[in-house]
Amino acid sequence: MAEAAKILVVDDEPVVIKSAERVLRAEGYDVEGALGGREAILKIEQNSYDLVFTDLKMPEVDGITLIRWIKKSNPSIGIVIITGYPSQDTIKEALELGIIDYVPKPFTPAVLVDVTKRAVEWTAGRKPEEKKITEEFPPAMAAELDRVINDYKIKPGCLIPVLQRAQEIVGYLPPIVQKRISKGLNIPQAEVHSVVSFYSFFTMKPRGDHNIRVCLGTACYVKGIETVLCKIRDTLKIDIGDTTENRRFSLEGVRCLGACGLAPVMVIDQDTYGAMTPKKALGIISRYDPAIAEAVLQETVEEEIVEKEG
Amino acid sequence: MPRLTIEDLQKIKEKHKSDFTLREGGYRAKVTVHMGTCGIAAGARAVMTALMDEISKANVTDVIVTTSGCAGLCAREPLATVEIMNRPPVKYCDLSDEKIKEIFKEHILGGNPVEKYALVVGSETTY
Amino acid sequence: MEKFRANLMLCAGTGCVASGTKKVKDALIEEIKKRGLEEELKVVLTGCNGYCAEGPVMSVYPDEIFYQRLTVEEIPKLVEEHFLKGRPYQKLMFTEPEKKTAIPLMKEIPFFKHQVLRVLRNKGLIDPEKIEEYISRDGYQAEARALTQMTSEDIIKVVKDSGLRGRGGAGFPTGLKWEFASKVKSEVKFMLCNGDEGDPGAFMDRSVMEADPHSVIEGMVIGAKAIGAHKGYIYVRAEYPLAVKRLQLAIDQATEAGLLGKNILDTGFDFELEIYQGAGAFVCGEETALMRSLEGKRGMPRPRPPFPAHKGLWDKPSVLNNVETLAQISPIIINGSDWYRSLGTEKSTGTKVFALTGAINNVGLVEVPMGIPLKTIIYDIGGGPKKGKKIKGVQLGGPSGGCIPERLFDLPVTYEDIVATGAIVGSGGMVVMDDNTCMVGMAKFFLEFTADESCGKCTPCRVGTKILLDMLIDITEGKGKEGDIETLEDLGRDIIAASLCGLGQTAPNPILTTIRYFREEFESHIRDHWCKAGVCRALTTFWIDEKMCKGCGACLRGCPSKAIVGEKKKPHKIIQELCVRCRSCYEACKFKSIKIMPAKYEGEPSELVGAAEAVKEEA
Amino acid sequence: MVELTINDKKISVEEGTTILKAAQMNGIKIPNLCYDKRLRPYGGCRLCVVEAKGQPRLLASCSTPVAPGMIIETDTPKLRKVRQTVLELILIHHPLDCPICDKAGECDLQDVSYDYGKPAGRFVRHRKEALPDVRGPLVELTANRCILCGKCVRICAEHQGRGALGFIGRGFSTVVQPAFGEILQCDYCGQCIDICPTGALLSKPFKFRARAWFLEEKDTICPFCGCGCTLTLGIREGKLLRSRAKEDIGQSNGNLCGRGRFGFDYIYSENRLKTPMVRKNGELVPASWEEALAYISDGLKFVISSYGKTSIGAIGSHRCTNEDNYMLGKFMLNVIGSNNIDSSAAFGYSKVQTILDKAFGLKSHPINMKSPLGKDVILIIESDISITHPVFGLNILQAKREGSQLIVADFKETKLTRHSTSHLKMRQGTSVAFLNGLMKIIIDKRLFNREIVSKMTGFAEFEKNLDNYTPDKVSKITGISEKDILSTAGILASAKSRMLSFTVGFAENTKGADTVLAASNLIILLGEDTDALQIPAEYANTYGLYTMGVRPDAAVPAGKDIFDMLYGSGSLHALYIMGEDPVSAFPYNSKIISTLKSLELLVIQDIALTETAKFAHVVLPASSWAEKDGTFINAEGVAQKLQKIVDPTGQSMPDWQILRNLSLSFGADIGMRSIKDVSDEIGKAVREEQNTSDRRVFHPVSHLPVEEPDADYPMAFVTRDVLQHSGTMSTRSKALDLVVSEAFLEINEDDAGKLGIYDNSHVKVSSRRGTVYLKAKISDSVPSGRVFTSVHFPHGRVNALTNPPENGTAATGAVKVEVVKG
Repeated sequence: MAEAAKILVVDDEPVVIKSAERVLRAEGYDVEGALGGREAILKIEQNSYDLVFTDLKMPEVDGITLIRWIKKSNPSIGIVIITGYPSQDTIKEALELGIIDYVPKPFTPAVLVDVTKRAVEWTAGRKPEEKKITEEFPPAMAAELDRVINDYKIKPGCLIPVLQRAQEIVGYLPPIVQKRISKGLNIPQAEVHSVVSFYSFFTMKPRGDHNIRVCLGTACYVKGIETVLCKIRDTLKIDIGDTTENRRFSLEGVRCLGACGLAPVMVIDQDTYGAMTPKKALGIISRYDPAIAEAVLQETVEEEIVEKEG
Repeated sequence: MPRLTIEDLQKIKEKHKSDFTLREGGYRAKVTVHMGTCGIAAGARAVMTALMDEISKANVTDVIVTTSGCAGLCAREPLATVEIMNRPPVKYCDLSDEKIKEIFKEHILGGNPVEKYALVVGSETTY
Repeated sequence: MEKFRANLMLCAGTGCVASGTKKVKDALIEEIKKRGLEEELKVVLTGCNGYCAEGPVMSVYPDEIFYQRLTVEEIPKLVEEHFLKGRPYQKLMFTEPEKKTAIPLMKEIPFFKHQVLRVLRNKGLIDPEKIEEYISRDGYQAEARALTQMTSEDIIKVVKDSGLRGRGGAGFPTGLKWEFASKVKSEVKFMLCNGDEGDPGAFMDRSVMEADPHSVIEGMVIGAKAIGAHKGYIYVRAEYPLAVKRLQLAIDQATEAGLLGKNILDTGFDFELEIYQGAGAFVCGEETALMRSLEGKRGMPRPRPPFPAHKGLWDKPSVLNNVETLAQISPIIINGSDWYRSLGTEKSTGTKVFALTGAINNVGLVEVPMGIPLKTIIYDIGGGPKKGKKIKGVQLGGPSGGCIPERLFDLPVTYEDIVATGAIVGSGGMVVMDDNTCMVGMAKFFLEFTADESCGKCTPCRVGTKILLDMLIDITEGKGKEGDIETLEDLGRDIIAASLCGLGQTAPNPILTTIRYFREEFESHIRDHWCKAGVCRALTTFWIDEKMCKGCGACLRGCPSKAIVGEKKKPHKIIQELCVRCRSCYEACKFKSIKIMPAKYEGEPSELVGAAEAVKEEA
Repeated sequence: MVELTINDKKISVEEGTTILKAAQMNGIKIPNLCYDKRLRPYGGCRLCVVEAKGQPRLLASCSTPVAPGMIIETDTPKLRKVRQTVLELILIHHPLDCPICDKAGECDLQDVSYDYGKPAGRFVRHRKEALPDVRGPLVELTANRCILCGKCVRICAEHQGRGALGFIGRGFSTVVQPAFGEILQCDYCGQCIDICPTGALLSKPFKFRARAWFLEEKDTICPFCGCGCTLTLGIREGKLLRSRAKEDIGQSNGNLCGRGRFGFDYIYSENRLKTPMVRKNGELVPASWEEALAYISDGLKFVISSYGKTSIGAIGSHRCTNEDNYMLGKFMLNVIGSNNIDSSAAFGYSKVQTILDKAFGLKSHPINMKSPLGKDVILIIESDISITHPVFGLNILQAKREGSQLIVADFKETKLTRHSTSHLKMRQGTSVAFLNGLMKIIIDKRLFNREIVSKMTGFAEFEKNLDNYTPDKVSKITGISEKDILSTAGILASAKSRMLSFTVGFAENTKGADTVLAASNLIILLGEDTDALQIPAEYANTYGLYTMGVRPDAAVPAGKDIFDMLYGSGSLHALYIMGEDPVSAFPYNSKIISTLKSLELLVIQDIALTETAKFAHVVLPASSWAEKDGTFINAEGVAQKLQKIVDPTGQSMPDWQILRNLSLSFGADIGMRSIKDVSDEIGKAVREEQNTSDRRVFHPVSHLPVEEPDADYPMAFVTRDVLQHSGTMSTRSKALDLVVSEAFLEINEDDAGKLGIYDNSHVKVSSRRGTVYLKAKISDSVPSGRVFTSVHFPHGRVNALTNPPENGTAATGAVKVEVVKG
């Protein structure tokens, strides 16, 4: 929210105003109170408010009268009614006058915050809508994902294969993808997430164009993968599990690629590179990114100078 | 392949033997490039490609090129085995595309193993 | 086990049988008896040797003489010449038709000489993407025999008698496992293959799946017949794409050929096989965890009992075998249990594949008869340490195993002997370490692995491994304190006693064995703040011994942080403030002038170097 | 039986028993933190390890079954050492905040820690970072206190079939959380709170209200649905603060749903009546008991003298005890002299009884909550039993888990359909056609014993009536594919054992007596026992009030039923309503309102000022369920005692006492000085009716079309119960209202899109009977073209939309939905 929404709470009970103020101020809203409809009208005439929360049953100027007046004089103000056990008739009347929402009294902080948030969005012209996968990813991707889900769903134990295919399609497994799989396979979301978080193959972070996987097996350890890894980390400025800012590379550590004979080993995308040294590794990585190639070149030149000087 | 019967297994075995053993198949030589993960990582694909190029350049038709899995000695990959009729197989190691070209000319076409690249001669004990 | 002077390996491959193996064998046995040699010579029928055109063929071990075109008539002469007179019978020997070359023969190279290939029988010989090639090497003969001529009990008996033990780690007798599952009544059973080779430093399963996928499939069909399963899965690590591709191709080919799927070989037996790709969790190598993973869940192990033979995948009776185990099934079916027992020891029969890696010359996959001494594998096959280095020990069995010091290398490699050292045979990863390896660092490496791979289900493993790791990190950073070693041992033992599954029950092994055999390294880390291998950066400084430095400049050029200064041909010096302790100078120096010193050593370095060397000489 | 030795004690237990259970049964305590008898053994906490002679490894006693001759030691120095280490590891992360933790005093971890002594504290620095707590209504998760025993995760997924919590992450960094760390959204059953061995999961409404050791606990029966679960209520200083389940007692045996656990606070609703009220000058104003009772007796006497005794009617309540209901019956019969008495059971449970009597000669047919267990096939028709009867629903889920086939014919996606082996998506209100279709196939394919069955009464007509129900026709009516109908028939016919279950509540008024009749036919046709048909009584005392004679046919001649009284032609002049709110809860309320308005005397006796009470002449304050003694009979026919837990609110009195006082004021002493007098008389007067000897009669029954959507009213409309509520009274619970506080209109995403509806949009819903204003909720469990809502919420008054309750047709029908622009 660019600016805190300004809210006027109208009730003839000071307790209600107090508690609403306490709850909403904590959420960052600008809240004022008015004891009754008359005071509210005076305040609205002098200040501008985004939202008015009002009780219905008040002495003198009651809620319905206040709403009618606001709708006529300041139609842009959003109105929410706070009322104890609202009857169908009052709801109907208020709705016909054009209120946004109602809060049953007594309310809990959570309910009030929730309603306020919705009302603020409403006045700001936003539609409160759940994000759909097609808004984040191309529709073709969503369609492909659905196809995979449908193909697999009759097979028992298909969650892991589906997640693997999904990761191939989308590149990673953000919550929105997992939720779609949860629904499609009729598996609780928590279970999908728990499976995703269990296996190191799955990632919830987007990956780079090229995925560098460094073997952390024993043979590679003994043969010095750590220095290679350090070099890659330093050059790309990322740690294991991260992706470079330009989304070119992501770096992963893998438990033994089973190519111990060639230790230390590194895999980029589908290609395995053996007998790595820090320099060799950089040379290979630079094939995937010209910018890195330049940096490597620079370093080699420097080394040559040292060599000559020596 | 159609469904097999037990007799077919035997027949396939015999037929394969006659087709693919040098003696009965009428081939000059058989080259096996070892393409396990290690081999591929060490550059077996380039070796394979170079060999195929050479064969097609030389317009030779009686050399079988085949691939196989890991040969065991990962430290010396890429490895290839060259068999010439009536001679025990020779294993070459630490290959490159240049080396395989030389081996093709000298050993496969010329019949003389390239000692400097060779690792070992003979077959392993399998039983 | 009876000891024979020689094994006469007579080929009983189809080709040789066709050319008269049976008669030759009878004649041979008769002749041996006649000469009173039956105590000394053992005749073994083997699978195809590949020399079918020259059959029948026979090799004699350990003499490594190869005979061909045997006939009944020639047998008496051969036995007399070779086994009485002790000179190979030239007439039938395999002669080299070509001129001698300088290329060494297989038996001249120790790497090949000591190996016997059973699991890897087709390695490098067939194209794994062509089923015909597998068939041409007697492939699917065993399956055919098992499905047509053998009952479930027959199969189980042969496998049980062979003494084959699971090659995945625990070494449980395979035949017994099958027997349990076969006795459980259930319409649905599962035959599973564990291709989730997770131990870092072991890659024999990958090699078999890539080089000989049909051997795994054949083993599974035979196993399925034995236990009465009609559905199977091969659980393969996601890190092995080539293995997945080749297995899938093999399954498709075998299915198309009627060797897999419905009504196999028209025998009415069905067995459907599918590949299931793992998603990166070491603990899924544990059988109950693997089954959970196959069900699409978190791969968390489950307490046993109930055992998978009763309630496994989807609560149905299931058998899970390792790739290497399954690859041995078909030769056992063809050649019988006696053939299998002809190698190895009484309790550890047959051959085992080891993935030999680390600080040795010949890195690779080796298959040797069980019972052969560690040093044969490491020094002969592996070719010993790199030049100028000394082997310190070998890590056997991955994160569940332990480190065996060099002084125990006479030990024969059997399940029992290895367990007695505190390590395990495990899946057969052998990582050799030389004096450049810090043993505390090694233990830390494995604990990092297990702590990261612990599924988090049971308390001792989840929290305990993390604490062990934290303590080791402290020690390698110089924050260790007196009593840490004892605490590590004590906690380690409790974790072993209380953990739910094999992962936790073995996770402290690397620590316990390194403490057992390399305690002084721990002590030197804790008390002297000194990592003598120069690995733990916080506990290391490098110092150039001016007396030995020739000023060649090799170290200076290699230093990434430009911490070395010095003029050419004059002793160089390390500026400690700039040094990042990467060891590159140490590796680069040809004159051993660079010394590894304790981190905060304040005395005169030459004194310590002298003292250390004196101590070494004394020992 | 297996013989073994535990701690030198020779014991003998059944085969398959675990060591832990065997020890527990013999009074030997083995510490554990992750075991619960409802769940599969987990083996995670490792505290329950024991030594077995000859076994090198320790055994987890929770999962290892006993073996003959085992020699087990459960408390050796070695075990103490291992357990101490495990506890030490657990306590590294567990904050020692017992002084501010609600669980303190009844915390398993605390208990075990006391048993095993203070840990050595060797590893203090290796602590996990502070973890974010999980928010959500009713249930609070303090992540740092969690010891990852997984009981909550497992009970939610395995037992409740919900799976709202999961283990997130692996190894050391594992935490228990809802998916993606979002707000906990679940069934709010709170079972995880009871099962948590630490203070990680706590009840929000109870938080900081009382220390465990200050609570006085009393057991009573839940006031909501027909399951009749036992609640263990915690009271401090006369105030009811907490409800929880205790293992091994009552029909629920340790299980509760959210209503039972959180809903008890409805007794503290602001809306509670504290004094009698009498209408004066059009307004209800407080009055004294004497004044109110005198007003009523005068009014009743006037009506009797003007229109006769039969112009007075009464409505009893499923919320009231047997004693209350018995007293109402006795008051009507003995004091007024009218048989016009009925209850909400008329819409459901009474119908079922009438039909079962017709078909089988059954005078009473309680369900058995355990009946799903071990059945081959379970068929559920158009019902959401996991919502209406949550604990019965748990047994259905359990049966499915243990291998039963669960077939659910329902148009809405529910928890049962999600767990089903097959979900037949059926058009609402077409159960009769579906059942007839199944029977037609079973007959045509001769999948039954024709010889025996065809001789039964009514078979010929029954068979003839099925002629119209060929698979293709049934498929057209129900929307289920022919293939599915055929396969369902096959599965049902070939099953070794079956259970057929559905509810007939008026809140789910798409089914009627005809469905019960059709189902009975199926049972007879398959030669099944009558127990295969399980139709639970809806509410806490529906079964009881029926048994107590709150029904028009209890005496001769039969009196007016509820249809006559509320929807009839106006022959009634006075109505006495005890504990019921017809305006909110009964269908087609515009007719009810006009009936109520026409009465000369309307007396409402209830705990709160209901929508119906707003039309009353006199309103009497009754004590709530927790404020009185008495008995409820649950759907299983089991009578269970309620206890007075707290003092009555204001001047309220137990219903039976009000009725006694009213009798006195009326001038008739019917005795009953104490609750004991009432129950003694019930014991004498009320006899369980004997079932007629095993009669089996076929009754042809035909599908009656429902009101189909058309151009004017294009959406089909159905009412369904909401999990958090039961009847109307639970909506007065603040705790439950935190989850659902109003009648949302559930609508499919596509339909919502077309109409421009978003979540929480206000919509105007109209049917040919009336109009209501509701908020919309987009739901993917609703099929396109249909909308759902619930009738629990008095201010929702959804029953303005419903049809008159005529048998055979759905009370719900077609509506029009429009957005109300804000």
